[in-house]
Amino acid sequence: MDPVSTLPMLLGLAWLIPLASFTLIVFFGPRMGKAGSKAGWLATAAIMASCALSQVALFGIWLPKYGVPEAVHHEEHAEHGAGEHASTDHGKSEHGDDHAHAVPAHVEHAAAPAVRPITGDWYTLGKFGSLKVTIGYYIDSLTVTMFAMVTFIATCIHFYAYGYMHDELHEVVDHEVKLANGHHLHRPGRFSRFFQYLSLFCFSMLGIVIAGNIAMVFVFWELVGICSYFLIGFYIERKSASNAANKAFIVNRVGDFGMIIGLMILFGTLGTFAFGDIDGEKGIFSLVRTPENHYQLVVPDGMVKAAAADQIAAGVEPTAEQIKAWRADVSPGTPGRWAYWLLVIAGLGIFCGCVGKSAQFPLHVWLPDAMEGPTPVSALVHSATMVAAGVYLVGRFFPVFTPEVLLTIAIIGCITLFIAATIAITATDIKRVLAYSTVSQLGYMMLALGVGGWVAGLFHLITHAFFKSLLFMCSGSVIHACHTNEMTKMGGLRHKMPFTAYTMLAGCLAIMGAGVPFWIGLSGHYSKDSILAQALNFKEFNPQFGWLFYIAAGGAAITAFYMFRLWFMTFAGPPRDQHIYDHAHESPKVMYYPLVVLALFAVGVGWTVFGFGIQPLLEQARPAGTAAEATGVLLTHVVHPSEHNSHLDKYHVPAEIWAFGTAMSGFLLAVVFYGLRILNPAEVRAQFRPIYEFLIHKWYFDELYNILFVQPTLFIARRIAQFDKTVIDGFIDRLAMGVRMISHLDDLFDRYVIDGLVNTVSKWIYAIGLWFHGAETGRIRQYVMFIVIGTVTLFILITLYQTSFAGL
Amino acid sequence: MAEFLKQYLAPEWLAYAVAALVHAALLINVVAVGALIFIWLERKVSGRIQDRLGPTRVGGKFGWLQTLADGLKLITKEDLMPDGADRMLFLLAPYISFCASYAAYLALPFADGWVATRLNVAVFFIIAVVGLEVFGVILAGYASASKWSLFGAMREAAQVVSYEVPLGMCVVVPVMITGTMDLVAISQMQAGWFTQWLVFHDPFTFVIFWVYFTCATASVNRAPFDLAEAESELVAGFHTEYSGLRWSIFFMAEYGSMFAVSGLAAILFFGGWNGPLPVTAWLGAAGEAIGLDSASTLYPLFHYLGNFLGMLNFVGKCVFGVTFMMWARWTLPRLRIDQVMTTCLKYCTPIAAVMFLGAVLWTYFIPGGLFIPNNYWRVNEGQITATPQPAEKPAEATPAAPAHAADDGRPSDDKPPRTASVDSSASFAEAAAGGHRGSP
Amino acid sequence: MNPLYTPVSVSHFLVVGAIMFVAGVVCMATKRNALGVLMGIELVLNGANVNFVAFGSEYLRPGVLGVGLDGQLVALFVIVLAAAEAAVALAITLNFYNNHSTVDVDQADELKG
Amino acid sequence: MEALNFNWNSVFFYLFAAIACGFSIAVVLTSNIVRMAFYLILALGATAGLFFLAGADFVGAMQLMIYVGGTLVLLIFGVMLTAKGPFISMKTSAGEWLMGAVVGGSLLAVLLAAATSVKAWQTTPDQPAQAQVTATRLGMALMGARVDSLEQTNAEQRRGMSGYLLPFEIVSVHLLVVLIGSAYLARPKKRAGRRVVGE
Repeated sequence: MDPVSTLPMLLGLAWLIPLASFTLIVFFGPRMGKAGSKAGWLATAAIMASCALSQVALFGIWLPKYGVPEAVHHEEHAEHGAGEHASTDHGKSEHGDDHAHAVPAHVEHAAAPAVRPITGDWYTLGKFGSLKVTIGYYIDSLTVTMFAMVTFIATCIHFYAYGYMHDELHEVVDHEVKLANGHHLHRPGRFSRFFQYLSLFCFSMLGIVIAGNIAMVFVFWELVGICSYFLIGFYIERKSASNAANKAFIVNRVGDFGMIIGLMILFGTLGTFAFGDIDGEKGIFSLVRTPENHYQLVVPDGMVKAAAADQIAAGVEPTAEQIKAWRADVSPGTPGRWAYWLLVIAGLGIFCGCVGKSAQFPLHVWLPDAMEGPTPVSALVHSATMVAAGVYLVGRFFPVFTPEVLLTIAIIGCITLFIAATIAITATDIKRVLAYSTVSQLGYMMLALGVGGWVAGLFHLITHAFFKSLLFMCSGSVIHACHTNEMTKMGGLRHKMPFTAYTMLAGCLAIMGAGVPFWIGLSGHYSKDSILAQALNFKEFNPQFGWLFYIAAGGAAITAFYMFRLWFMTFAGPPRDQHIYDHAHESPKVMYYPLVVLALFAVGVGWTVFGFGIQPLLEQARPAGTAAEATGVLLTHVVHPSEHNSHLDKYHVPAEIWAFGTAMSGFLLAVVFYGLRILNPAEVRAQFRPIYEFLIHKWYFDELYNILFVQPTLFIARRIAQFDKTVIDGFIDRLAMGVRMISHLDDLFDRYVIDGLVNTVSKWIYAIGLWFHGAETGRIRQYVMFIVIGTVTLFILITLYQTSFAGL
Repeated sequence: MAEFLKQYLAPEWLAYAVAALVHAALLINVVAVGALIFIWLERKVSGRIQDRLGPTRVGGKFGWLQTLADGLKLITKEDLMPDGADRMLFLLAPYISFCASYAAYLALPFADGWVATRLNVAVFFIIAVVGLEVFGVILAGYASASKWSLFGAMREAAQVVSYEVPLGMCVVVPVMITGTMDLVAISQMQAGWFTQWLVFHDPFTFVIFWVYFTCATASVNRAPFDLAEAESELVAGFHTEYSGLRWSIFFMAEYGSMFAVSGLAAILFFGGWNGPLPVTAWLGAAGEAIGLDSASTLYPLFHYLGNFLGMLNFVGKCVFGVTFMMWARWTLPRLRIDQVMTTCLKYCTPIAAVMFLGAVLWTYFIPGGLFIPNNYWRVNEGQITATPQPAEKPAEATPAAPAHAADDGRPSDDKPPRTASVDSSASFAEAAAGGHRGSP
Repeated sequence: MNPLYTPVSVSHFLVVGAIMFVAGVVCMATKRNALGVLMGIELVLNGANVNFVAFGSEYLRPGVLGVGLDGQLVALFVIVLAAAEAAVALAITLNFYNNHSTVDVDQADELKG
Repeated sequence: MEALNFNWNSVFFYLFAAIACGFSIAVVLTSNIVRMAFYLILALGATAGLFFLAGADFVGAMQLMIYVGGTLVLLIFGVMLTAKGPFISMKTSAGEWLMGAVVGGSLLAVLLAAATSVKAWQTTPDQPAQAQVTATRLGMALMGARVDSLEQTNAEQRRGMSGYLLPFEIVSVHLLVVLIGSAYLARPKKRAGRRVVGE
């Protein structure tokens, strides 16, 4: 079975099945079974089918064909790392300028991509001149793994949701909605609609993953945004839910705005959307990193020409040498610099989209509010898949990012990490805590990618997807049981909900990165360690950015603290609200079976067994040339170390130790505060009141944005409305009055002048007529007389004419 | 006649005047004497028809002076005039009707050449003039200011006017057959045996003659159609108020027009002055046989005798026509006015029209007559329409015409072949006619 | 030059025609009796006919100059049509007489404007 | 003294002319409608004579037969039917006489001026004693064959001479139509008795 032909068909099918289920549910949803129950069954079946297909694609086709070149990878890596390290004498300047020239052969070999990605087009939507808008695919190991992960998690969540949403099957009384007349809202169940949105979301998420060109990515990016809007706003009647949905959508749109700019720059200069080379035409990656210069990131000719447009005479195609000369000269004000800046801005643009979607620092405010949606949504969309799309896109676009862009990604990731972690400490709503934890973990991923850890970032993405969805589902079953989100009302629930408790415990351990330092650990342990290792590696190369590593490490501690704070507040200790405790009950089987499965995965997904694991699989998908060391052109002092360095014991060991230390400290602190309740958090809260207030209000970001953006726009809107009302309406009213006045005048004029004139004329004519017909006496004899007189006069006239004028 | 007198009378116009007077006198005699005889004849015929003798005692053997007696009576009677009458019109009426009927004799040829004026449109002229007679009747009827006379006049007028239509149509047939309206020419064409007479030319003309005769009697107010002076209703019709001489003038007018109309019939249908047997031809032939050519002195005498014989023939036929009318008068009952009108419009006119059509087709398909066509028809087979046209200019004109035609390049063939050949009698008549152009 | 001796010329005929024409017109203009008007019309027509015949006659204007046969033919048609016209006019007059029991033309002024 | 022979043509022309003009003027002058009719008859008879003098025998005969014999008879009928009582002689006011005289006079003056002014019309060429002009050419012309056009030298005028067949047909149809029409017009109204003045 040749993968090149079967894989696209297989993954394409896996991708389209959710769409099919979506359309079926859309049209026949409510009529499927009693109140749409069969719709859930159909959606689950669809996602199971696509999950099966994805697993077949991964295990049945990809691994046997491409396997995992484990051995080759290791020894070459070690030798390469040492050699590389020795040669670099930290001479930043000389390093900067010679990076364009030939690089030692062995580096080049490593740079070559392990497996050539499968690219192609299924259907060409339209050809607008050189632009080909197509539905295409770009399949490499990353795509296949993402497919497997997303579909698997979606399947578990579908099972879970089938149970969780069962009260939507019948008439629902929504207590949180207070109608004008004071009653609660009574509305029919919307069971089928939920699964309809879920199918649509799976379809669009898989779309992003499999997309072969940016345009398609962008389309599904928006589709995913819409699905999150629908899902968040599932309980649309609730004011908070609709506000949250709007907020999510608008914030995403802000991010997308940046993304479009990046998109346009890429298209404008490179002339194509496609990632990979499709039937002869070069894709973006091969344009940016051409094999000739050893897959080093070089400003493509398109961008150079664009930058030097003013110097190119119209219609004259600049020669290759000229372009090379322009590119080389990077001094300020030259086309080369402009071209480089173009590439930087393109990268930043695309990253903006990811910031919006993955709720990074400036645009993270929407994710906590997105918890208004039902918990399966939060589990699937706002933890594992959608938010991960941003990280995935950064990973996909990694070859295009220049060192400067990577640095900004790292900084943004670090800031987000820190903010989210600190807020999570004080949050009391269980889903809010998890939301902030998601934001901070995303920050981790961005940090990893920013500092050059391509595999680390994506590995953390996948592991995080498993344990975060697990945590969300556990919180969902807790909420389902206690009918409240507030942890302050929970406590000691582990006796009532053993499965949920202990699977949640597994999740918490996983996210904390629990594990024996050098031997074995849960999935979080491996991914977090590789991130810290890469951060350390980066600190080595760029000491001035050491704070990145320290914050990352601090973040790990805080993560451990708030996770176990959560766990202990909900499951350990005496129940805070007896009533809730009494009613608490274990969720039905259909809900906690997925929890168990996911727990197992959360534990084991990180391991690399017999050469097979997530990390080696991702290693295959590393884009060509990104493994090599790169230094910035604008910020010459920034050097991105090769990721393989981080595997060196020089960085790997301290990273492990740091990770384990911070995790343990956080855990112990949580035990102290909430486990054994030795210290009383209230006192700490009292002592650090200002900090607490600052954190409980989520760093006042909402208020800040409200002040910065919402109020001004409202103010402007009011001013404009006011302006419109007074000035424009006024003007038009006056205009209308003027017109009325003119028409009145016109009427007067018409009635008196014109009619008058016409009437008088007709009167005269009538008078003349009267006078004339007097002559008509009716007596025939007089007529004869007139005839004769006529003839006589005629005779006389003619004779006169003949005689006098004509002249005899 | 005029040339003859010119030699004796100095002023030319005097000669012409005298000639005209002589013509007029002759014709007056014909009319006056005719009237006299006819009145007598009428009385005799009506008597005989009514199985009685009629006037016998007055003057001589058969009461032949009866008319004279009547005339004397009328002359001695007082000429009354009703006071309401329109004097002038009352007086003029009889003279108008007499003049009208008398004018008819202007163009009536009694013999070959013996015609007052040889009009080219003689037939047409006679019919027109006969039509005028109605004025006299109307004026008389009106002028005598009495209802009866007015009614009589109206009926008379209506009858005469309406009968002119069929009369005109019947006359057209012989004209169409002979191709000319000149009575003299028509009579000449019928020279020879009685089979030459037009009435025997073809069956249609035969019927046309009878229609002609009925219309003629109607147009002169005779017999079955004499509503004008129907004694039973209108006393004496339009001339009730007339008495004495004026009344007799009316009567002369009536008999005059009767004679004229039957004369026309005689010429058109019975060969005018040609008797049943071509006696004159024989005499002519005999004369030539014995060396009597036209140059000899006796020729005019013989010619004159021939014509006299012709005149006798003609007058005999006229008298026969008149007697036939009288005969019809005393046998057929009088018709009502509407019957008169219907006979005219519904019988005479349609029959005349059909017969006319028949005659036209006949002459077209069978140029010759019914019986033995005489040489004349054969000669003119081709040119039915061509009349014995006297060439514009005398003989010498013919040679000039072709020359004339030749020089201006006018194609000569499109000129209808002029029949130069005319028989001797035509040329003589034409010579005579040429001379009198001056007179009316 | 005693007129009786000199041959008659076309203008003599024209004079006669003119006189009759004018007489006809004056008759039409002055007679109050409808039939008087009709008679006026007849006179006018005859005046015209005289002119036509004069111009068309062989003797007065030989061949080239004259109107040739056309004159006589037109005269013929005038006569015929005059007959038709008289018939219609008479019918109208009689109708008028029946309706208004008067023949006075002046009374027929319903069409007064 | 040259041959004092009257030109008979002129003699009779003046005779007939005198009669025609005299009686037409008489028609104008008399107020009695019957007299007018009678004078008209005489006038038209005189014009027939004029036609004969002008060599138009056929037209003269037509005039006599149709015009005088037919039309005037109709006219007389009309006169008879309507000449009752006051209508016989209706006086026309002096003003109208004056008006008529003035207008008639001016028209006459104009026409006479026109008639006598043209030189070409005043002389009649003395032509040789011609043969009698027969009605044949007239008949042929009616049938559409202009025989006389053969002598016409001037090509232009010859083309102008056209046959009269079509007008002949038209006139005959016209006469039929007119006669039927007038007969219909003058048909005795059924309710003649109730005819009230002004109905």
